[in-house]
Amino acid sequence: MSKTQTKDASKIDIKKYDKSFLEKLLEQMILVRRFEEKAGQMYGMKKIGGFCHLYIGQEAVSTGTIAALDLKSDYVLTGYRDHGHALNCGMDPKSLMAELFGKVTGCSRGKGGSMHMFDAEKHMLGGNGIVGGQIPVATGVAFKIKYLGEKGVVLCYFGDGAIHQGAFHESLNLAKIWQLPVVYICENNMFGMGTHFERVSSTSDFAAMGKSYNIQSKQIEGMDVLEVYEGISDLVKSAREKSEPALLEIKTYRYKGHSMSDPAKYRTKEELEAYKKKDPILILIHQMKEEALIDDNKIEELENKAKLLCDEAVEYAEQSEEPPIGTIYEDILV
Amino acid sequence: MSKTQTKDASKIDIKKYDKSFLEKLLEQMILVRRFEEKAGQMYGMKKIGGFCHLYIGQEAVSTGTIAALDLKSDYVLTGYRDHGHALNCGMDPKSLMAELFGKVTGCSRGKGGSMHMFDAEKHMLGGNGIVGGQIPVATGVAFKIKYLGEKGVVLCYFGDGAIHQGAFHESLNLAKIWQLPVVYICENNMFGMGTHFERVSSTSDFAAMGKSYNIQSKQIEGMDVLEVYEGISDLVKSAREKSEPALLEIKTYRYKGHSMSDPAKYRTKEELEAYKKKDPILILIHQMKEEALIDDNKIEELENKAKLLCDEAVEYAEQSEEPPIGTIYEDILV
Amino acid sequence: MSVITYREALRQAIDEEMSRDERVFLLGEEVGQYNGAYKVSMGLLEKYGEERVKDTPITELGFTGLAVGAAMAGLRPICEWMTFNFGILALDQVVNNAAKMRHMSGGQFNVPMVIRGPNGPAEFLSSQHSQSLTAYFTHVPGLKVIAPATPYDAKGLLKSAIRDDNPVIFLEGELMYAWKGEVPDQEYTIPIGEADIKRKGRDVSIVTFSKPLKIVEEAAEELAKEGIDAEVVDLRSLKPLDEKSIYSSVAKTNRCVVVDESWPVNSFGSYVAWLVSKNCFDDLDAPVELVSSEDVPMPYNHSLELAVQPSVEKIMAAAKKVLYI
Amino acid sequence: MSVITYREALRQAIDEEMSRDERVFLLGEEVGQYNGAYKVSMGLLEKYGEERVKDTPITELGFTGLAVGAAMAGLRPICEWMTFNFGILALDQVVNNAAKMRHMSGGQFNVPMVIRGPNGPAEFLSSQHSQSLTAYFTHVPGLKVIAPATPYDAKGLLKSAIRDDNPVIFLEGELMYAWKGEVPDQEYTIPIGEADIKRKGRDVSIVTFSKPLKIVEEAAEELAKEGIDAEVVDLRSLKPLDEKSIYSSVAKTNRCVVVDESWPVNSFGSYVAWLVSKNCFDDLDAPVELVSSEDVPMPYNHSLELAVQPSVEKIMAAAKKVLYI
Ligand SMILES: Cc1ncc(C[n+]2csc(CCOP(=O)(O)OP(=O)(O)O)c2C)c(N)n1
Ligand SMILES: Cc1ncc(C[n+]2csc(CCOP(=O)(O)OP(=O)(O)O)c2C)c(N)n1
Ligand SMILES: [Mg+2]
Ligand SMILES: [Mg+2]
Repeated sequence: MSKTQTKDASKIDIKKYDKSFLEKLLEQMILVRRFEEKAGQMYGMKKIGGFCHLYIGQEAVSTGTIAALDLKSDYVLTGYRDHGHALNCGMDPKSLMAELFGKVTGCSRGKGGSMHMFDAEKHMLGGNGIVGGQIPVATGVAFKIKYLGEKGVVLCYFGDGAIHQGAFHESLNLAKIWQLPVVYICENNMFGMGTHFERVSSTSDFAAMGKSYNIQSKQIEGMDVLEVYEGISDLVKSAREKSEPALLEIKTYRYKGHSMSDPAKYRTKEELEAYKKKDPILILIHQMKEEALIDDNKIEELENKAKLLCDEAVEYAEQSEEPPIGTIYEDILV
Repeated sequence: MSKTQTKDASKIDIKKYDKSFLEKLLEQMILVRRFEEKAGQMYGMKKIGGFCHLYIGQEAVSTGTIAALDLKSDYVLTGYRDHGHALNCGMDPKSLMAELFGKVTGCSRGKGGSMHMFDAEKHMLGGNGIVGGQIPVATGVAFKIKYLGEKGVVLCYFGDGAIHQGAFHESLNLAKIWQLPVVYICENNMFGMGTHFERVSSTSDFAAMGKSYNIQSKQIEGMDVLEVYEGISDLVKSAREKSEPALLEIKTYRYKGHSMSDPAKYRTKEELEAYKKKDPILILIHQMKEEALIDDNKIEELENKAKLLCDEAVEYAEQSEEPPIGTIYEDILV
Repeated sequence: MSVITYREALRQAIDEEMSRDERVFLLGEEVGQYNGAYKVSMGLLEKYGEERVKDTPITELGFTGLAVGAAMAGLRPICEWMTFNFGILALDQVVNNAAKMRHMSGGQFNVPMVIRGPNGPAEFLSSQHSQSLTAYFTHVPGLKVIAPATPYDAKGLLKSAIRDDNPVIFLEGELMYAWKGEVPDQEYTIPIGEADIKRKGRDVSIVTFSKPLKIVEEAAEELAKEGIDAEVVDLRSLKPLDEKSIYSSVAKTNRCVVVDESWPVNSFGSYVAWLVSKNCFDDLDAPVELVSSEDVPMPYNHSLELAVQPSVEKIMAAAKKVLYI
Repeated sequence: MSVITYREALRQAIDEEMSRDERVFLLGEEVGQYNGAYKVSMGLLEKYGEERVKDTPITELGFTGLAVGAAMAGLRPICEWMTFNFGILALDQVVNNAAKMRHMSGGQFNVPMVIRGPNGPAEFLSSQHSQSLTAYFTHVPGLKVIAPATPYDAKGLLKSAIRDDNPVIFLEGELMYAWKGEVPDQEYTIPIGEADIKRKGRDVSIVTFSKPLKIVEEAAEELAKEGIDAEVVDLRSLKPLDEKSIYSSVAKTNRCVVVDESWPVNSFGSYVAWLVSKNCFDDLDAPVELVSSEDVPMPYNHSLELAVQPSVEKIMAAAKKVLYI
C-alpha cells in the first residue's frame, strides 16, 4: 500500500493511543491471521473437516471492536466464521485448534467444530451455524444484562448475508422497544457465499435498516483497526451507559473463499489484490512505524509469538485424545 | 361530526369524481358494515363459531384501495380480518355467510370459516390466519405477474401487529430486488389484539420501514375513503407501469374488539367515540351531501339493498347443507 | 385441596415460581396488560411489574430466540406461545439453539427455559389454528416435553419444568383451560418423567396424554358398563418417557390402544404404539391400535372437525378391536 | 443407459422440465451464478437466464412463501433449500400455507411446487447442520414426500414431482450427490407412491429410504455371505406410502427391520415399524426392529458422528436379532 493511500485511509490520530494498546491490537491481529493460516493448512492435511470459514482479511473488525469491551461484564456472539472472535475474546488457541481437530480437549469437547467455539468464562457465547440465528440470542443476553441491572454490553456479529433474515429485524425491534444494551455489527465482507451483497440487497447502506427502528446506526470502513475501534467505542459507551441498542455496519473483505471448499470464482483477482493492499495488519504496522511506535524487531517478536502459539496449538490438538464414544450421550440434558 | 371537522379532515376535492363512482364506494362500505353487523349478530346466536374478526370502522381502507384495482389482472391477499376485502373484491355475500356458517355452499366449502375467504375467480387469494403469513405469498403472486409479463398489481394487507414479523421484512427486500408489482398495505388500526402499536413498535411511522428498502412508502389517514383511494392510486399505477413495490400505511380504527370474544377493555370509551365521529360512511355521506351528490332517498336505497343482501345471505346460509362427512378427505391433494 | 381450573393451576405455578426465584420471568404476546390471550397470566403483570412480565411484539422467532439467550446467560424465561401453531415460526430457535446449545458448547451452557401454550385442536378454527404439533418437539434430542391433562398434574409439572435446567416444552390446550380438578393447598411438585395410571383395569391398556385423557376416561367408563375393564395410562411426560409404566400395564392387560389427537403419520402416539409392539411382543394378544386424528387438515365446520378427531366412540371401538369383540 | 451421478440426474430432471414447461422456475440461495451450493443447478442460469433461475437472499421463510404464492397463481416453482436444516426457518410457509392452501380455500387453489435440497446427516458439520428432518414433512397432511436413493429414482421421481399439482417435498443428501448409477438415455418418469424392491430375499425384509439404502445394500451383501437372504424394500416415496409392497414382503419373510437415519422418537421409520407391527401382526415371527440414529444431536468428531448413525454393523445386528441368531 502506498504511503499516500495509507494516509488517506487513516482518519485516525494514532498518537493519542498508548503504545502497549497498539501493540496488543497488532498482536491480536497477527495471532488471528497466523491461526487461520494454520487452520487452513491443517484442513488441507485433513486434520480438520467439514465447513471451515476463515477470517483472514477481516481481522480488524473483531480485534478493533472487542478491544472496546470488558469481557468480565460484556459478551460476544457471532456466526460460524468465529475463530477470530474467539481468539479476540482471549480464548486459548489450543482449545480452538483441538476443537477443530475434534478432540475432547477442544473448547466444545469435539462436539462443535469450527462453527461452534464457546467459552463460558470468557463470555464468548458462540459460534452459530444458522445464518442470523445468533441475533435473537444475543438480544436475549442483552435482556439479561438489563434485567439484572448489570453494566455490560453485548456485541452481536453477523454478515451482510444475514441482514435480510427476519431474525435480524425482529431482534432490532425488540432491542429498541426494550432498550437493550446490544451493538449489532454487520461485517459486510461484500459476499454471502458467492453472492455479492448488492445482488440481494435493496440498499448499500445497512445503517438505514437500523435507522428505521430509531436505532443509532452507522456504516464505517473496517480495514483500519483504529477506525473500527473508534467507530465502536461510542456505541459501546452509549449502550453501556444509556442501555440502548446500536447498529454498526463495518465494511471489510475476506481473502479466502467462503469456506475451505469454495474456490471463490465469483470475484476477480484484481479485486482481491486491491483489498490485500488495504490489509489491516499492514495498515497498522505502517501507521505505527510512521510514528516510530514499532520497529521490525518488535514485529518479528509478535510474529514469532503467534507462530509459537499456533504451533503449540497444533501440537496440543494432535496429542489430545479423541472423545470416548460414550460422550455421544453427554452434554445434551443437564 | 361537525362540519368544520369534516372539512379539515377532507383534503379531497370530491367534485372531480363521478357520482356513480362515489355511490359505488358508499354502497360497498355500507354493505361491508351491514354484513359485519349481521355476522356479529349471527355469532351471538352461535350460528358462527371460533374466531370472527369484524372489520367495522375500517371499511374505507379496503373499499378505497380495491376501488383502484382491476380484478381481472390484479389480486388481493389479506389476513384473517378478511370479510371486507372479500366483499370489496365482489364476492357474493351469500358465499361468505355460508362459509361463516360452515356450510358446503360457502366459498371454501365450510373448510375455512371466517379467516379463510377465497375466490379464485375474483382474484381474492385469502384470508390467512398466521399474522404476516400472507405477505411472502402475496409477493409470490406479484412474482408470477412479472414472470408472465402481465400488467397486474397485488394488494397485500396486514395489520400494525404484523409489521414486526420477519416475513414482512424478508418480503420487502425480495420485492425490491426483483422489482415486483405489489403494494403492501399496513392497516394500522392502532391495536394488535390488546396491544397498542406504540408499545411494541420502535417507530410510529411505518413508512420508514419501506424506505429502508428504498421502496416508495407513505403514511395516510384511512377514515376518508377518497383520501385512501387517492393515496393508493399512484402507488398502484407505478406498481403496474414500472413494476415496483410500494408500502402504504393507512391509519384506521376498529370499533369492535379484536375478535368476537374480546371485550376490548384496553381502550377508553372516549377514544372509541372520538373515532366513531370520523366514521368513514358518515364522512363520505357528508362530503357527497355538501355537493348535493346524494340525498336521503338514495342513502336509504343503498341501506335497503345492503340489508336485503345480508338477509338473503343469512337465509341462504341457513338453508344450505352441512358438508357431507366424507368431504373431510377432499380438498387436500389434487 | 381446592377445586380449581387448569388455567388457574398454571397461573399458580407461574406465580409461585416467580415469587420463589427472581430470575424467572414471563414473556409472550398479550401476557401482560391483556392478562393472556387465554388468561393464564391473569394478574401477574400487576403483581410482578413490567420488568418481569413482558408483552412482546408478534415476532415468535425473535422473542423465543431472545428467551434462549436470556436462559443461556442465567435467567429462567417462561416463554408463552399464544398457540403452538404460531410456534412453527420460532422452531429454528427451539431446534437449532435451545435444544443444541448445551451440546454445541460441549456442556458449557444450559438453557433453562419453558415454552408453553395451547397445542392441538380447538374448535371452529380451521386448519392453521387447530393442529397438534407434539411430534415436532418430541422428535428432537435436547428438549423435555410435558403434556399434563389435569389441574393437579399441570401445576406440579409446570413448577418442575420451571426449575428444570433444560429447555422444556409444555403443552396445554385451549379447551382444557376451563377443566376443573383438585389441587393441594400446600406446595408440591411432580417429577418430570413419570406416567400416572389414571384408572386401574385388567382388560386393556389405553395409553394417552394431554386433552384426549378426558375422552379416554369417558370411554373407559362406557367400556366398564359393557364389562370391559380398561386401564388408563396418562403419560404426562413424553420426553423423558416412562416406558416402564406402559409396559407393566400392557404386561397385565395384553392389549393396548394408544390415543393421540395428532395426525397419525409419525405422531408421538404412533411411536409409543411401536414401542409397545416391540417391547411387549410376547405379551400382546392383539396388534396395538392407534386412535389419532385423521390425516387431514382440520376443517372449520364443526361436524367435520369432530369427525376428524378421536372420540369416545372411536376409542371404544379400538378397545373392542384389540379385545376381538 | 448412461452412468451418471445423483447430482447430474437431478440436474437433468430440472433441465428437462424447465425446457418442457415455461412455468417451471428454480429459486434458492446460490442456485444461479454459483451453480448451486452442491452444484445441482450447474449451467441452468446460463441456459435459462435470470428470469427463471433466481438467486435469493438468505431468507428461507420469505422465498419459500414467495414460491407458495407463485404456485397458487399458476407457476411451478422448484424451491431449493441449501440444506433442510435451514428450511426450519421456512416451515410455517410449508405447514400453514403450502400444505393447507387447497384445503382452506375449499379446493380452489393448488400449490404445484417442489421443495428440494439435502436432508439428513452429512460429515463433520456438528448438530445444526447434520440432521434428518424427514418427520417434519411426513407428519403433515397436504404434502407429498419423496426420498429417492439412486440416480435413476432421483431423476424419474423429480420429474414426476415437478409435474405434480401438489406441494412435494423432495429429500436429497449431501453425501449422495456423488453417487453413481445407470439412467436411461430416453425420457422417463417414475410414479410417486411406488416402493421398489432393490434386492429380493426370503429371510428378512429391510425397509429403508434415502441415503441409508447404500448401507442397507451392503449389509444385505454381508448377510448373504452368512447365508441370510435379505429383501431390501426401498420406499422411495414416503407420502403417499406404498404399504402394500412392504406388507407383501413381510408376509414372505416374516421378519422386518426398518432403517431410517433420523432420530428415533416418532421418526418416519418408527411409524413404518408400527404399521408393520400392526398390519403384519400374524405374519411376524419377531418384533420389528428400527435402526435409527441415536437420540442425540450430531457431534462434530468423526468417530462420534459415525457412532451416532446407522451402520452396516447395526443393520446386520438388527437383522440377526429378528432372526433370533
Ligand atoms: C439459515 C441459513 N441459510 C443458509 C445457510 C448456508 N450459508 C452458510 S454461510 C452463508 C452465507 C452467509 O454470508 P454472510 O452472512 O455474508 O457471512 P460471511 O460468510 O460473509 O461471513 C450461507 C448462505 C445457513 N448456514 N443458514
Ligand atoms: C404468527 C401469529 N402469531 C399470533 C397470532 C395471534 N393473533 C391473531 S391476530 C393478532 C393480532 C394482530 O394484530 P394486527 O396485525 O394489528 O391486525 P388486526 O387484528 O388489528 O387487524 C394476534 C396476535 C397469529 N394469528 N399468528
Ligand atoms: Mg458476507
Ligand atoms: Mg391492528
